[in-house]
Formats: sequence, structure tokens, C-alpha cells
Amino acid sequence: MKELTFNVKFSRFLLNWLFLMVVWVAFTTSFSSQELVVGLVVTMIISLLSISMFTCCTPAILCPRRIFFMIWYLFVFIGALIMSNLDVARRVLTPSLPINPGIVKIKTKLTTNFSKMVLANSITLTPGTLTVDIVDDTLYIHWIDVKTTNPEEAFKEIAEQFEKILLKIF
Amino acid sequence: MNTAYDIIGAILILIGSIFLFLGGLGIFRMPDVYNRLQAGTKATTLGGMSTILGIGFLMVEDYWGWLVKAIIIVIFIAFSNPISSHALARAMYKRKHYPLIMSKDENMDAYREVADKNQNKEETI
Amino acid sequence: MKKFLVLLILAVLGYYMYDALYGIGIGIPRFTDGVKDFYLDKTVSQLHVANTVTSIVVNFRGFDTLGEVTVLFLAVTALGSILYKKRHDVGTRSILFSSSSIVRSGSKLLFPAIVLLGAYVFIHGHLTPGGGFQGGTIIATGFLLMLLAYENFKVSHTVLSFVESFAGILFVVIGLFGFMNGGTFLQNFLPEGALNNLFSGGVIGIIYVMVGFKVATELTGLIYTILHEKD
Amino acid sequence: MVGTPVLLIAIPLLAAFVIPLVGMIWKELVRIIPGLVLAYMMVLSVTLLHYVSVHGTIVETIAGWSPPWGINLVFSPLTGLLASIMTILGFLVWMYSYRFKRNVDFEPAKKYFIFLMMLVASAVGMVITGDIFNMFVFIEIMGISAYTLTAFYTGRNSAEAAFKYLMMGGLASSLLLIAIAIIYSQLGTLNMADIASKISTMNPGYKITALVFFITAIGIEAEMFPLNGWAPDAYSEAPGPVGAAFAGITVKAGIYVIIRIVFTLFDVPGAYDFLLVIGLITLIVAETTALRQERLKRMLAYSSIGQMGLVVVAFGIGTVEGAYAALFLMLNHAIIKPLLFFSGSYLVFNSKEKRICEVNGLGKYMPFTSVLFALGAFAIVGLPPFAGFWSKLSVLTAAANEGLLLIISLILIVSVIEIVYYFRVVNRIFFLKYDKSTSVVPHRPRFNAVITMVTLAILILVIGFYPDAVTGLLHNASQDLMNTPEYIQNVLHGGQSLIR
Amino acid sequence: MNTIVLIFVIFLGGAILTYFAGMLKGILKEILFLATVFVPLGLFYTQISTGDTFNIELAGFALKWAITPFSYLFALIVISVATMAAVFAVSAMRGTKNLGFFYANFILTIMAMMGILFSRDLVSFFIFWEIMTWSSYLMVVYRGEDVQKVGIKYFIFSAIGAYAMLMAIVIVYNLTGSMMIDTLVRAYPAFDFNMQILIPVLLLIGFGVKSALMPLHVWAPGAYSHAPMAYTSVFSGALSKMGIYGMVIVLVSLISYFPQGHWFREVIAWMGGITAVMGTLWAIKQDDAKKLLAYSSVAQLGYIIVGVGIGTPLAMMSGLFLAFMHALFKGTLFMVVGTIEKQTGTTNFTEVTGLIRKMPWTFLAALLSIIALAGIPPLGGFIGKWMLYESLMSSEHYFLVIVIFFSSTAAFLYCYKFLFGFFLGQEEKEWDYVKEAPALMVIPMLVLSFATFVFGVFPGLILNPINEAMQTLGYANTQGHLWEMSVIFNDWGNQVAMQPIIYAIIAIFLFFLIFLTLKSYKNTRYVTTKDISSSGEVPKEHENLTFSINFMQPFFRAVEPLMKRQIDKYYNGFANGMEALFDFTRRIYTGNGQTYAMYVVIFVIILLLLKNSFFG
Amino acid sequence: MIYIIYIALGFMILGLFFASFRFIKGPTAGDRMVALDTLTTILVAGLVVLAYIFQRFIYLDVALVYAVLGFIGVIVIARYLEGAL
Amino acid sequence: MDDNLLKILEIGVLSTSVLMILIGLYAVLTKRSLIKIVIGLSIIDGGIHLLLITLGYLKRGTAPIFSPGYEHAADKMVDPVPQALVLTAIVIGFAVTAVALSLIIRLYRHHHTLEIDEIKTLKW
Ligand code: NA
Ligand code: NA
Repeated sequence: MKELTFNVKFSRFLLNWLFLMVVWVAFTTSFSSQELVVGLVVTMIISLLSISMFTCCTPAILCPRRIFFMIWYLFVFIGALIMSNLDVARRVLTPSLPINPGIVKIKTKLTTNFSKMVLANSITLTPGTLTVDIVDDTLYIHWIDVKTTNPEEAFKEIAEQFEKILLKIF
Repeated sequence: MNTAYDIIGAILILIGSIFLFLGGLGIFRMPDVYNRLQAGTKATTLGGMSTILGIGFLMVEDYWGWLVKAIIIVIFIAFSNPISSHALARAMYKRKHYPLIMSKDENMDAYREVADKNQNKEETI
Repeated sequence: MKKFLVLLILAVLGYYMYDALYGIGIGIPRFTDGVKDFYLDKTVSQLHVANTVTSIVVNFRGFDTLGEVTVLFLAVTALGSILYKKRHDVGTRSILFSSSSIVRSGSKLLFPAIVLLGAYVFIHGHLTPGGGFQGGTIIATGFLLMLLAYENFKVSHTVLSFVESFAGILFVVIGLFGFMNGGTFLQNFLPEGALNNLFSGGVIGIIYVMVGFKVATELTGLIYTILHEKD
Repeated sequence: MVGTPVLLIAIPLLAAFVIPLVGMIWKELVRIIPGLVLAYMMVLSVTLLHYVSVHGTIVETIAGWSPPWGINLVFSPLTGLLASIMTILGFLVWMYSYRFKRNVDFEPAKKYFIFLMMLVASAVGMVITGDIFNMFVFIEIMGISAYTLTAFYTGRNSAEAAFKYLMMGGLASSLLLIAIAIIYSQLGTLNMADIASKISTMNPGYKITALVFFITAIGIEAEMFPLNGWAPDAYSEAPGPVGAAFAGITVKAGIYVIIRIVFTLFDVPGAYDFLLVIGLITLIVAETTALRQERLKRMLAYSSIGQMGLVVVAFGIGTVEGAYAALFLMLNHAIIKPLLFFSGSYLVFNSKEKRICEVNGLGKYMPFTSVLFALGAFAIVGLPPFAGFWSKLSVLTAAANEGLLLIISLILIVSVIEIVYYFRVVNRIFFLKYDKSTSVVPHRPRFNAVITMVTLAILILVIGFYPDAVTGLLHNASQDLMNTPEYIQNVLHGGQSLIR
Repeated sequence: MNTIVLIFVIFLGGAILTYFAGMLKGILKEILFLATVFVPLGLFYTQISTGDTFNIELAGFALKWAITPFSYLFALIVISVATMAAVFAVSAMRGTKNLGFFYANFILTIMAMMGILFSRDLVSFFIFWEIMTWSSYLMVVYRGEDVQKVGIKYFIFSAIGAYAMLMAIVIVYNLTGSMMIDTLVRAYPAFDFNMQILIPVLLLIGFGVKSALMPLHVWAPGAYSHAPMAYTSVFSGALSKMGIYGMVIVLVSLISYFPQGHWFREVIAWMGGITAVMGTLWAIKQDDAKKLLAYSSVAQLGYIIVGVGIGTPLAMMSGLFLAFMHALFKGTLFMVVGTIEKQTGTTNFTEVTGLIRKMPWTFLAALLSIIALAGIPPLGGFIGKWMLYESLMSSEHYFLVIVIFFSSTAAFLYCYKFLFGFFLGQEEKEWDYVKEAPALMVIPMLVLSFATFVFGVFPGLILNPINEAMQTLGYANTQGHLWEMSVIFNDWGNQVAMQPIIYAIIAIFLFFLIFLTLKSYKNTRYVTTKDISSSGEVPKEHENLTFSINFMQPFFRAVEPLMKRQIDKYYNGFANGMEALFDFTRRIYTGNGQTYAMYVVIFVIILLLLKNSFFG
Repeated sequence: MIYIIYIALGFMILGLFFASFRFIKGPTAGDRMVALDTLTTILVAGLVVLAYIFQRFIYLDVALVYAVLGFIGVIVIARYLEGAL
Repeated sequence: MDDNLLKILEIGVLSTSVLMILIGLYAVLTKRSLIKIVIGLSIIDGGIHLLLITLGYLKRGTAPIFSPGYEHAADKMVDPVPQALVLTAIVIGFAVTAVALSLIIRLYRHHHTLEIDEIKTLKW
């Protein structure tokens, strides 16, 4: 792994700090000065200590365009979630259990580990599919009702809508 | 039934709890561990998120902290549950507990070709 | 045969235990002169600590907690002693499969948040249902997560040892400060502050933070030792 | 005043936390600091014991909450005496093992001394605490220290011994917790004096069930038959000085707890008779088992268990004289058995098996160690003019005063058995031919070990020739133990001269 | 400082000093040793009178040390034997290893015996008793040969005895609230019946062990013969008398006040009688002088117990007189054996013969002592035995008379064996190098053996103190009337009617014995003891056919049934059975943690099941 | 409003029941873990609902911590099943 | 109605805790694997902790935390003492379990088995 410059490190630290401070406020649900002061100190310490770890994104992620896509992604995701949950409900409640399970593989164009994780999680959370593993750019997906074993077709069925947006975010 | 918050909350809770139930039922009914993961943990994820958010909405007028904290929990669940499901599925596969395949298609288990390899390179932090 | 005998014996024991405990009366106020009412009263009126369990754990029965922290400390030390091997015997972790990149990325993302949650829990030990033990445990599980995700995740023994010792020392020293002004061991010597403020309860919050540090480092060390044990 | 009773606990804890830090700076401190702490504890407990025998019991509160609300420490003639014995012995064990593992790795040595110090501190804590749950905590500290010390040598079967110890200790703590739960559910308090003052109002059914769990739990720690299966293993697999510490310190704390519970906490007279019976069975089984041992330390272990049985018998007599005799026995056992362990482990120093037959003829090559072992053997079986005689005599007179002739005769018969196995060893050491083929190689004790053993020997002789050096303390302690109302008065209502 | 304390301080300090001085070379340690024995005993002899007391309180028990006329009598025994044995030991033990250990234990034994005699309370009595036991035990195992069994046996029996005694002591303490012997004696008649039996029985077990009373004697032969002979003379001469001392106190001071006491006395007396017979028979059988003397001691103590047990004034007097005499002559005889052992390296009759001309002084001492032992006039043994017969007759114990007479007669056999085996018989080249022992060894023997002679001729010298001692026990002053009862002597002391006649008889007898023996050697052809060319048998190569082997074969065929039942075997069987049993009990500890956990659960259940009966 | 909550609780308890059944039945360790994972999620939701019923905001912290610990617990077991411990 | 519920609760919780203790004991007494024995000990502890917590329970009680809105609710609060005790007991139990596991690792190194029947070199 290449050495990061101080600037990169510092910017990531600030991002980390900000992120944690938001989480802190959510935890404390309080804007009292005592809580904020303590929070600033604690989150600073933690972000300092975890600076080498928190490398999944850069402060660039905060640019408005990406945030917009994030929100859009959220809606797409929730829609998919609800639809496929209804699908699973149907399967579960059908006495004959209409399933045809199997594992298929798809390829993703995403490059960073973090974005691949988000994609995999999204696939997992949309019922009917479950990411079993990622090997480099290949995702192995357990599909409760396999419609095709062709990777490209499967990609279209399962991941395309998510990947499109994710490519824009990351 | 006083405010919109209450209504949203009630609906979310109701939907959520039904999915929680369905998740449990899915686990009960599905034939193998992968399908149980499919049906069970994910339905409960949605159900749990929905229920928790619903409570947050119900109480948000009392104290805004309820909603904030509910969201925090929901976000955590949204991130953690797929990971744990995935980890379980992978672990079961690595234990050579292969998934149930109903159809006769040869390609129904695409993972078998790479499963036994320790394919992840050492990745430092 | 043996199992049958054991079952028989356990049945008898179960009968007697149930008999001994049945009717012990739960859910109803029992004591007219028990200690709990005193605690519930004094935690508000004198210590200004919202969480009575915390005021009991850290103050009323703080001596227990000191012992408890010691137990944990000793367990960690014991692990080092029992599993001790000469340097050249110590190997790296032998792992069948590395974790998947999903788990890795997820852990990386969640780890700071989990540590922060732990810190939040022990910093607010006197206000919310939390405390040093709970917070410390959460932090340690954060480290556990990282250790599971990354085989080569290193935790500095020196740092752990330093934090752990320092927290322990501070606990005892704060206790000894209680002797100031004719007080007793572990007695509060700081202003109590206002109920439900972060800065309240005097030394109780500080001690619980120390406990949190101690528990976090100790459990982390414990996990680290066990995970790096090679057969 | 060099301190208050709480420092007996706080200082070792502080030191335990400090040692890893200072060990990074200068390794030798890892050995020295526990010694200094133990020395301080010794001085403090002896000073306080002197103070309380003049001014009366000290009740120290913690965190400023007076009993029954806060945890309190009771430093009375009884607890002070036991604490003094423990700290003195702890210091001696430290001295004996000062150069322990010196040339080996640093890490194990560090841990050894921390655990030794904590073993002593927790035993003292068990004795001086006035709170039943706090006692549980100290029992656990002692347990973990003891398990670890037992498993110290990686080369032996010590892990097996430690695991058995842990299994039994785990059961003990579980039973103890159940008992504490029952007590708390009925009385709403954990303070021992408070419990004692309220126990008469407790439903007898719950009371006796709680007592049963207490007795079983502490019976494990106090090595009562049939709960003592762990003990011989632990004693024999642990390093020699640790065996001495077990015999001299931990089991004493266990016995103390049992008597505190039976005498002070509960008002069940039948418990005395029960102690008498169980102590007698322990005594007989342990001594007869000791007779058939082939390994030296195991024999010493069973002997130790037997002695504890005798102590319990003496307490079971239920009179002040009985308590006096029992305390006398405890005191003597605390100085004699360590001497036997110390000298015994030198006798079988290089042996792997540590068989008794390996000591043949060592008297010629290790005269000093052998004579000390013989002195210990003479003293432990109660030969005059050594310390053990007076305690045995007082046990018998106490039993006679209650007309317990059968028990007297059983004790004496068992004493004959004891003589047989101890004198077999002494015979072997002095009067058989040294067998060069055994793995035992004569080994001169090191200077610190010599000092330790000589100190113990001198104590044995001093008490033997002038028992009145300690009888006053023992009398005070036994009266203190039997006087429950005064205990309650002191703790709850502020007896004389309290440190609050 | 109180002289009593001073004596013990000197003893104790001396013991410690000599222990360390033992490492020194040269005679300093020997001087120190002798001084530690002589000075306090001298102090005792000159400075202590029966009025002196010393009181101390120890561990809550009031202790009192004082001397009574009765204990004074035994102190005389201790003094005479101990001093002579000490002198003997200096020379006899020279060159041995662990000399300091020997000295220290020797002194401790003497101190303990004096302590027993000083003790007026049961605690110090017991303390000194135990010190005596362990110091003598250390002497028994001192030489380290084959001692594993002997030492343990001695100590176990001593412990059993001591603990029986201790049990009696604590019972007494409970009943009277005091440890004083006087208090016990005063309170005894008021005890209830069970205690009146239990206490003396327990005490007698304790004393019976030390005085080797059958069936508690089994330790004695081994212990007597394994200890260094310089010590055994004290062991058999003085230490065993401590048992007699205690027994007399019990029998006289306690049992006399007990309504059924005479049964007790009968039993004791009969046990003494049986001990005498069996001891004699076993003694005859021995081929080793040490063993022979050891069994002889057992037998002699039997006589003493008979006298003490019967307890009439005359019987008591005879018992005490015999005790004194036994101390003198048995002390001498053990020294003789010690001398022979030192000079020849063996104590077996079958190996050593014809020492008379090489060690004439030793022979003289042996001869005198043997005569005393056999009860031949005019030496002390005769007087004692005569009085014993007379007392038995007058108290109508005819069967006992027969028993004693049988035993005394049989004793001639081993007396002869001893004398003949060592000193008479053919001289062998093998032993040509043997020389007379050094003066320091010979003198104590001669002193003691001449003492037996003197006291035989002037028994009054001893009977006076005995008379005095018996008065403190509650007997009437017997001087004047009792001594006259004796038919042979109208008055004891220095005017004995038959003395000249006896002198004449003895002188002639001795003269002929010696003369004829010596003469017979001159006129005989020298053959080795292994040379059996005259007999026509064809012996195997290494068979030793000395006449002293199977000496009394026909006799033993006669008494075989009596000898067959060796008590030792019963004890061994018992011990082995116990060990086997205990081997079973230790299997409770199976080594499996689960079993132990099971014990815990079962323990809880039993307590819960029985909680009402335990704690109800 | 409270009736909706009770209905929701009823559903949850049913879910818990089925999941517990799977937990007990297995048959493999993986099945049990799947059931445990589900149970955890349902319980977290249940804890939040309880916080509402008892009207105590601070109980939400318990739910959060429980969620974290449950997640890590499942990861630990999963890694164990994989043979990585 | 309410009292009956309470009774059911009491019986249920007590039965559960006793059952846990018994199950743990069963494991300790019959399971041959050291790990299972340690798990048994932990189950026993769990049962006892449940029992302890139950003792502090109060009908319609709430957590003994005086958070905003609950500053004066002391009379409604459950007994905090058992909670504090259980907190301590849990930590201690955890520590002991950790030590037990390390001992098991040592035993496995030494004996290459976890069967308790095969680890009894020290006996009699
Ligand atoms: Na989950
Ligand atoms: Na436990």
C-alpha cells in the first residue's frame, strides 16, 4: 500500500471526525455544550486512532452531486426492497413453496472494495438474492428462484439498477 | 390517531411486525440454510427497520431524540444484517454445506469452482 | 446408565431448588428495611447520579467493582501466563479461509462507530443504562470484529498494557483521594453537578470511564491472546 | 498508624496495576514491588492487630457509606489475627520464591509475583470484608490467582490440576451466588452484620436452604470432604511455595468464611454438629489417604486437608475453647505446613515424579533441609515441645470439656496414622541409603530460602516453648468470633473507636 | 534462677551446643557432653531437695515442677545409669558419624526423664514423656541399618501409648479442671465408675508400652538392639523404668481408691508374669547378644510389674528394688555387648568365643551382672527376687510363684549362653587381635556391676530410700517390721546373718568356675569350632556347627506351642489390613473432575434431603 | 394506538416462536445461526417497541447495543464455522 | 388477573432459571468434552444471573434510572442491587470462563484430547 500524503491523511481524518461527530450527536441526542465538547474530544481521538483504517472514501464524497445520487439510490433501494419483500412473502405463504434455488455469478464494474460491499449488501437485502462471496469482480449470488444462469442476464436481473447509481457515487 | 407522525408510525409498525413474523415463518419453512437466510434474515431486516422507524415516528413529538436514535439503529441494521447473512452463507458453503439445487441445470452452483480456494489476498489496513 | 443416574439426581436437586425458591415472592415490594430504598434515595439526593445501578456499582459497592476490575485484569494476565510459550514458539494465526471483502469493508466502516458507541456507553454510564463494563465490552467487540476480518490486524501489547495499567492505577488513586478531608476510600471529593448532566456524580463518571478503558483494553488483550494461540 | 485496613487491599491492587508499567522500565521491580507490598501489608496488619487488641475492633467504611449501606471492612481481633498470619506468610513465600525462575523468562516471573500478591490480598480481603457479596468477589480473585498459580509450570500436569480446581471453584461460586440470592431476596441486605441481626426473622426453610448452599460452596474452598478432590492435585502440581501458600493462606480464608457464616450469620445450632461430623470425616479420609501416597507433595496435601478437617472439628465443638483451639491449629498449620512444603520441595527438587522413595538418605547430603523437614514433621504431628503440641492439646481439652470422648479417641487414632506416614518419610530421609539412580540430586537451598525456612522453624520453636506469645491473641480472637452481638453492635451501631 | 529451671536450661543448652560441637574434632565436644550430663545431675543430687518447686503458667495451663521422695528414687536410677553410660558412650562412640546428633539426643533423653520425674502436673509430664519418646526414637534409628520397620514400630507403639495417656489427661482436665497430678489423685475417688476405669486403663496403656508389658512389648527387642549400645543401657536401664514409675503412681494412687481395684492389680500382675515367662523364652532362643538382652529386659520388666502389680508393701518394695537392680545390671550388660561389638565387630554368640582372657575386666563386669540377673546370691538380683517370692507367697499368689520360678530357672539358660557364648569356650585365631576395651569403657561397667554387688550385700542402702518413697505413696513405714518378715534375714542392711556364709559359697563357686574353665583350655587340643572331624558327620561347606547354635533345641520342642503365636504377626496383619483398607479409601479421589463435581451435587442433595435432621 | 403496538408485539412473538423453533431444531449449526440472526433482529425491534411501551427513551440504547453485539456474535460464529478461529 | 399473570411470570422465570442451572449441571456432570463442561458452567451462571435479576423485579417497575421525566419515580423503580450484583457476577464469570478456556488450550497441547476421561493422570 502506498504511503498517503499528509494532506490526504488529514482530509480523511476530518471526514472521519465529522462522520463520527454526527454519529455522536445521534447517540447523545443532545446539543448541550458538555456533550458537544466531550463528543468533539472523543470523536477526535477515535478518528486519530482509526485514521489508517477509514480509507473507504475521501471528502469528495460530500460533493452535492454524489449526495443526490446517494438519496436517489436510497429510494431505488427501498423500492426494490419493498417489492422483493412482497415477493418473498408470497413465496413463504404459498403452501407449495415455489422456489428454484441456485448460485449464479455476475460481474461488476465497480472497483473499490467499499462500493462492491454496498452493491453486495443491496443485492443481499433485496430478497430472493443473497451474495455468497465476492472474488475480485465476480459476485456469487444465491438466488432463490433462478431465472437464468447466464452471468450477463443475471446481472441485468439482479444488480444493474444498483450498479448504475453506485458508479456515479463512487 | 392524532397527527401524521402517529399514522406513519402506526403503519410502519404494522408492516414491520408482519415482516418480522414472515421472516420467522420463512426460516421455519424454507428447506435449506441458504433459502432460510434469503427468506428469514432479510424479511426481518426490513421488518425490524420498519418497526423501529415507526416507533421513532410515534414518539418524535415527545422528543426528537426518539427518531434520531431509531434512525441510527436502522442504519446499523441496514449495514450489518446483509453482512452477517453473507458471512453465514459463505461460512456454510466453505464448510462444504452445498445449497439445495432443485433444477437439473449444470450451472446452478457457480460458486463451487472457487469455493475451496483461499482466494482473498492478505489485505492490510 | 450414568446419564440416567445424573438425571435422577438432578431431578431431586431441581425439586429442592424449586421448592426452596418457590414463593420467594417476586414482583412485590418485600423489604421494609432493605438497602435498596436508601440507594434510590441517595443516588438522586446526594450523588446526583441518574442511573442507580451505576451509583451502586461505582460508589455504594464500588469496592466490589474494584475487585471485579481486578478479576478481569487477573484473567488477562492469567491467560498470558497459562498460554505462555517461549518467543520462538509463537506463530501467526492459522486460518483456513480469509474473510470476504464484504466483511472487511463492512468492519472497516463499522469499527469507528462501534468504538464510538462504546465510548458513548461508558461516558454516559451514570445517565443511561450503560457503564464501563458495557462500553468496554462494546469496544472490545469492535476489536474482535477487526481481528476476525483482518488476520494481520495488530494490536500493540504495549499500548494495551499501558492503558490498562493506567486506568487501573487511576481507579485506585481516585479511591485513595477519597481519604482527603477525612473521608474514606472511594469517597467522592468532586462537586456532584446537576442530575442528568454529563458532568454529574463527581468521581463516579470518571471512575466508570476508567473502568471502561480498563475493560476495553483487557478484553481486547484477552481476545487477541486467544486468537493468536497456535496449537 | 501506617494505614487503615482498606490499604491492605488497595495497595496490592494498585501495585498489581503498576507492575506491568514499571516492568517495562526495570524488570527487577517486578519481583521487588510485590515483596515491598507484602512487607507493607505485613507491617500494617500486625500494627493494626496490635491497635485493635488495645482499642477494640476497627470498622472501616468505604465510599463514605456506613454499614449496612456501604461495604465495610471489619478489622477485629479475629480477622486481624488471620490477616496478620496471611500477610506474614505471604511475605515469607515471596522471600522463598524471590529468585524463582530468575534465569528463565521474564514474563512468567512477572505473572507469578502478581498472582502471589493478589492471592494474599484476596485472602485478606475475604477475611476482613463485612459484606457477603464483596466476599464473593474476593473469593473469585483468589480463585483466578490460585488457578493460574497452579497451572504455572507448563511442563507438568498442572493444567489438569488447575482445571479441576476451576471446575470445583466454578461450582462453588455458583452455589455461593444462589445462597446470596436467597439471603438477599429475604432480607434485602448484603451486609453480614445486618444479615446476622435480621436472620432470626427469616423463614426457616429459606434460611436452611441458604445455609446448605453456603456450606457446600465454602466447603469446596475449605477442602471439606467430599468436596476436596481438587485440592491434592492443586497442591502437588503447583510450585512448592504456592503449595505452601495454599496450605497457609487460601484454605485459611475458606475456613474463616465457613465459620463466619455458621457462627455469625446464621443462628442454626445444628450447624455446629454438622461441622463436627464433616470435619471428622474429612480428617479421617484425608489422613488415611495420605498414608498411602507415593508422592511427597501429594502426601503433604492430604495431610493439609486432614488438618483443616481437624480445624473444622474444633470449630464444630462450638465453644470458645473450641474456637481457640481451632485458631491455634490454624496458626500452627500456617507456619508448619509451609515449612514442610518449602523443605520438601527442596528434597525432591530435581525429581520429575517427586516420589517419597526418592528422598532416601538425603539427610546426609542435605542435612539442613532434612532437619527442617523433620522439625516440621515433628511439629505437625504434635510432638512437644514444638508448636503443634499446644494446639493439639487445646483441641483435645476443648473436646473433653464437651464430653466428646469418641471424637477425642478418633482424633488420637488419626494422629497415630499421621505419625506413621510422616515418620516413614523422616526415616527415609535420615536412615536409609541414598540411591544414586534416582533423579533427585542433592541441592543446596538458596540463601533466601534458608532465611525463610529458618524463620518458620524459629516460629515453631518459639511457639512450642513459649505458647503464651500467641495465646493472648488467640483468646481475643476466639472470643471475638463467638460474640455475635458485639460484632453486630460494632458494625451497625458503631462500637468503640471506629475509623469511619 | 531456680535450680530446677537451671538444670533444664543446662540440659537444653548443652543439647544444642553438643549438637553443633559434634562437628568439631578433638575432645572438646566430649568434655562438653560429659559436663552437660554431670553438671545438672550433680546439681540435682546436691542442690535439689523434695521441698523445691517451680511454678509456671503456659498456654493457660498451670505447670508445677517439684521432686517427691518417690520420684527421687527413680532419679537415682537415672543418675547412676546416665552418668556411667555417658562416660561409656564417650569412648564407645568415638569415631562415629553424627556424633553431635547422638550427644544431643542422649542429653535430651536424660533431660526428658528428669523432667518426667520433676513433673507434678500432667501437661509437663506429657511434654517430657514425648520428648523422651522422640529423642529415644532418634537414637533407635540413629545407626540407620534396617531401621525402617524398627523405628516406626517403636514410635507407633509409643504414640499409641502416649495418645492413650493424652486422652486420659484431657479427660482428667475436663473432670477436675486442673492438670495437677495431686488434684487427680484427690478427685479420683469421686469420679463416676466409667471414668474410674477408663482413666487408669488409658494411663496404663501409655506406661505399659514404655515398660514393654505384653502385649505392648513388640517394639522393645528391635529398638533395644538397634540403638547404640551406649544408649541402650540408658534405654533399657532407665527409660523403661519411667513406665514403671507411672504404673506405680496409677496403681497405688488411683486404683487403690477404686473398689474393684484389686482385679486390676491381678490382671496387671499376671500380665507381668506372662511377660516374664515369654520374654525369657524368647531370650533363650536368640543367637544375638543384643536381642537376647532385649528380650531379657522384657522379662525382667515383667518381674518388676508383677511386684508393682501385686502391690502389697513387700511386693511393691521388691518391684522397686528389682527396678533399681535391673537398671544397674542391664545397663552393664548392654555396655558389655557394646564393648564386644566395638572390639570384635559382632554381637553374635556363634561367631565370637573365648574372650575371657582377652577382655578379663569386661568379663568380670559381665559375670557380676549375669549373676545379679539370674538372681544368685549375694548380688542384688537375689534379694529382689527373694522378696518377690515371699510377697507372692504371703499374698497367696501361688500360681504366680510357679510362673516366676519357671521363668527364673529358665533364665539360667540364657545367662549361661551369654556368658559362655562370648567369654568361655574355645579361643579362635580369628579373634586373636581382640584387646581389652579402653579404660573409659571398662570403668563404668565395673562401677555399675560392683554397685549391684554392694547393694546385694547391703540392700539397706536402697531399701531405705524405697521405704521413704513408698511412704509418699501412702504406704506405712515398713522399716523394722516388714524387713523382719524375711525368713532368711532378720535384719537387712549391714548386719546380715548369712552374709559370711554366702560370701564363702560364692567365692568357692566362682573360683572353681573360673579355674576349671581356664584350666580346661590348657589341656585341650586346639580345634576350630568348625572342625567336626570327631563326629563323623559330613557337613556342608559353610555350615557353622558351633555348639551355641540350636543350643536348647530339646527345650524349645517342649515350649514350641507357647512360642508359636507371635503377637508381632497379629500386629503386622492388622497394620497390613489397615493399609489395604486405606488404599481403598483413597480411590474416592478418582482423578476425574466430573466425579468430583458429582460429589458436590450429591453432597448438596444429601444436605437438602437431611436438612431437617442436620439443621432442624 | 396501543392496540396496534399489541398487534405488532403479537406478530413479533409469532416470528420469535418460529425462529426459536428453527434454532432448536437446527439441524446444522448454520441453521441455528440463521435462526439466531433472525432472533436478534426481531429482538432489537422488540426492545424498541418495549421502550415505547414503557415510555423510556433510554431503553433505545439497549436496543442499539444489542444490535451491535448480535451482529458481531454472528460474525464470530460464522468465522468459527469457516474454520478461521 | 394481574396477580395471576405475576404468578405465572414468577413460576416461569424461576422454572427457567432452575432449568438452566440443571441443564448446566447436566453438561458438567455428563459431557465428556472439556469445552462442553465449561459451557455447562456458563449456563449455570446464566441461570443464576437470571434468578438474581428476577429477584429485583417489581410489578410495573421501571429501570432505576432517574432520567428526564423520571426524577421522582423512585417508588416505581425495580431493585437496582441485584442488577449491580449481576453485572459484577457476569464479568467475573466471563473472566473465569476465559481462564478455563486457556487451561483447555493448555490441556489440549499436552494431551491432544479434550476428553475428560482421558485427562486424569492425577489421582488417588
Ligand atoms: Na442481524
Ligand atoms: Na461461577
